[in-house]
Amino acid sequence: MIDKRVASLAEAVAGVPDGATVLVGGFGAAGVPVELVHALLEQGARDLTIVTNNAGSGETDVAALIRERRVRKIICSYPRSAGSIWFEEFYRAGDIELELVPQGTLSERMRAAGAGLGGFFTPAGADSLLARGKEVRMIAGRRHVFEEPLRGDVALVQALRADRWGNLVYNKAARNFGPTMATAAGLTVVQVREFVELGELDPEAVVTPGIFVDRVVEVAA
Amino acid sequence: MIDKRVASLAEAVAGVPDGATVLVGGFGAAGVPVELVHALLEQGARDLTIVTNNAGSGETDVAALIRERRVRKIICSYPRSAGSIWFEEFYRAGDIELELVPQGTLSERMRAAGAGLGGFFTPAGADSLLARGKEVRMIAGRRHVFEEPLRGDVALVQALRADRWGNLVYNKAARNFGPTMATAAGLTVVQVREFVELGELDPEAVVTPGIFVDRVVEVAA
Amino acid sequence: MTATPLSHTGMAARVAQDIPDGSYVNLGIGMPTLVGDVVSAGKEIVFHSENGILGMGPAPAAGEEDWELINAGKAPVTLVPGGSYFHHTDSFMMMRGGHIDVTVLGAFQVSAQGDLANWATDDAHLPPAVGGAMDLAVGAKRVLVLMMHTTPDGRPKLLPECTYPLTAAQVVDRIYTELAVIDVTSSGFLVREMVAGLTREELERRTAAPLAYAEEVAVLAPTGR
Amino acid sequence: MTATPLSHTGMAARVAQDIPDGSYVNLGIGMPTLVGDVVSAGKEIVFHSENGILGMGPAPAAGEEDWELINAGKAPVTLVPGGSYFHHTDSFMMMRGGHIDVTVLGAFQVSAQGDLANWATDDAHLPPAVGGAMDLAVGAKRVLVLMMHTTPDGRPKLLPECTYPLTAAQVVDRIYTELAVIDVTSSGFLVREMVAGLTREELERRTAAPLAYAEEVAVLAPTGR
Repeated sequence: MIDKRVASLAEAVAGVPDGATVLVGGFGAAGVPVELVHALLEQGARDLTIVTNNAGSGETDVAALIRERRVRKIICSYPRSAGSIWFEEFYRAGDIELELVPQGTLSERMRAAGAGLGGFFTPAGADSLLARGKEVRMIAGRRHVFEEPLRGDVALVQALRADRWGNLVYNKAARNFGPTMATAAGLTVVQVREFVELGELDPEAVVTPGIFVDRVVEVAA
Repeated sequence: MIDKRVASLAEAVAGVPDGATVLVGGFGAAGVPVELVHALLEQGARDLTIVTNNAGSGETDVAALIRERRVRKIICSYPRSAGSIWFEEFYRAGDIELELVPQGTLSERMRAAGAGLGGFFTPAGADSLLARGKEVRMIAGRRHVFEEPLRGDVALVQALRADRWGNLVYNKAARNFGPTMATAAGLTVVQVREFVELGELDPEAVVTPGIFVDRVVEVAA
Repeated sequence: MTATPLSHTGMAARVAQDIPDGSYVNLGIGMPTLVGDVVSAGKEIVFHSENGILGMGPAPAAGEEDWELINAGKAPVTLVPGGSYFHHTDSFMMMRGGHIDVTVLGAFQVSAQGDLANWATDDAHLPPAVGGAMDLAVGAKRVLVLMMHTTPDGRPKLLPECTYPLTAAQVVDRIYTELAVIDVTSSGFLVREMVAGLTREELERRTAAPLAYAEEVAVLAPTGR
Repeated sequence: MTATPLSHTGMAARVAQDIPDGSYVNLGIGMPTLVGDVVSAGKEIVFHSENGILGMGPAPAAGEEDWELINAGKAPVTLVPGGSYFHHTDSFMMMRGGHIDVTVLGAFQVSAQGDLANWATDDAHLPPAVGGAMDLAVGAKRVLVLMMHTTPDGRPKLLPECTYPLTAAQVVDRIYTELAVIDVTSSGFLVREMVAGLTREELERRTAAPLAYAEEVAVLAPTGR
């Protein structure tokens, strides 16, 4: 019997160790697993590497993790958004490490980890400072840079609905990084707005098959 | 106004040049764009390179193209199925070239073309004869082989429904290579069982967004 | 000068004229998003948003915002019939893989070789941020730059070589400013259109790289739809 | 010999015993597909098919075949509640990316290092064919081989080194034959179970590589469900 549903947010993030690399879904405010991130704050893991598109805003989610000094390093594409005050303060003070990755490369590197690939060559960023120290190769007359897979110990994802097998569907543009991050972590934890019975999700429209998911928790909207 | 629907199979395959690389969907008999392949036979293009999982069976689709000497080379993972008599005869006679690619690598190489990547390292096949002459690299303690993107001039795909923008949904396991091939060709041609109005397909459940599709033709089941 | 520069809306309208019916278009954050508002109603343009939307429509009416349906600038948008949602990796496959017909991007600097600098300045105080610009710049079939001709303090942004870090080399096809429409050719900048009343000398004073001129330089005028 | 070798179904049943409840499992073409028929009703196992199915169920009743719902061997199957469809590239992401818990594969040969040869023989007459075996062999968390102990003409298939072309090196975890269950360890083959009446000498005569034996070698007997 497969039942990936857990009863509480605390159970959902149980066991995340200090030093873990945590993939956190979301683009802007859409698709951010806010309650899971707060549960992780509560849980207490520190010295984290956070992989996420933005670096948190205001006082919630990733910004709260940074404020509470749980984050050693951020891997992201766009840390500088309106209200990213905690990241900017820690960055200026040299208290947080930043690895800046072009957005498509960020997503593709996680996909490579999920797909069991050893890395890939991309033209994105190959002409830029972000290729410094990396292997660059001319392919079909164009500069490409070699990018390595990016794997998480944990992924925290927000989706719309899940069944007990962990099959997921998402809502509109809140889908964003979720399906890729779910494939790329040792432990994939998902918060959904609603549990449904096995068989209720259309097999043609499941976005993340349950094979990629370890725990799901319901968080009322 | 965007309207990718064409009125006939002949119009759907118009302009495919001699020497073209043609991606042909399907796994076994499921998802094979039989009518489009027959239209291509009719159209007359020759000296083709066909990329497909199997090498045709019996007297239809890719087997018919081979029989009529239109195929210079096959790139596939499993040419030897029950009834692949034409391929086997031409192969033994040295009249057709075979590039054998592990199935996951075949699919991933097309995806790399569709995604604008310059190639990737995969562990699949890295220990095998199929890695001969290719770059091999140890990554994370495991042998990986470098695989190049595989791009088609044309993709022939079968789907279930399309709207005039070329958005597609598929039926069950007939989906197989279709969504990837659609992304990897200069001209993507799709046969569907049914046209639907724009807006009828659920935006959460579109499998191939129309951006990847150039022509759609209706073929009654 | 006696010339009347275009307004931001006028600049966006000029870009919109160059987008063919049926195009798949990605608009960068900032001024480029204006292009979506001024595209002709007679054209069917499919707007792509990097966060997983194809068929993005205009902003919703006040009170109807859905914060899970936002654009790359994080503002609420809508979906038109025929639109679809997909995940980030598929979205960037569209961008990097040459499936987007046209992208309109802002820029800090553009070089005469078409090098684009639009992600980082030399201000070390700010943390760097890149977003999706690099994938778009290398992947879109046509890269249009929409920007002011000079910086707010009057320094040229069209240069022989970019001094800011590059986003991508040799990718820009055409530049639209409040003063001119300029192509990037294999021999450098080529002025296609200039606003009325602007002299070549004035334009050249605001441009740090050599300018060539089309045989007939057209008048760049604010257009209706 | 006096030993009674297991039937194919008996072999498949023995493999099924080793598949934990809740596993994601891919069964290779041929004998491995039998494992799906004999797995305990008390376990919830999710079967994956390389052509884009998770939650594959048994064959449909006669007359209810859907030829767009087939397995890797191209035979009609069904979908269980909770199942889903996806495209080939995503399917192989599951296989290569370490998401499949167990794969059961046939083999021509297995070496004492766990090298697997299951895609090509030395018969140059046949065109080579590989399918999805290489991705599965490198990607599944546990690789189980289900095969006859020797070739039809009696040549050993468990060897010091494979003589046929490799599918993948050092990937096989355990081998199930009609005679024995054998682990691949860092020091070579280790016999865990043998059918009743089979002597070590007889087993070794049918095996070309050295065999070590578990402290207690259990009796390999056909099991019920």
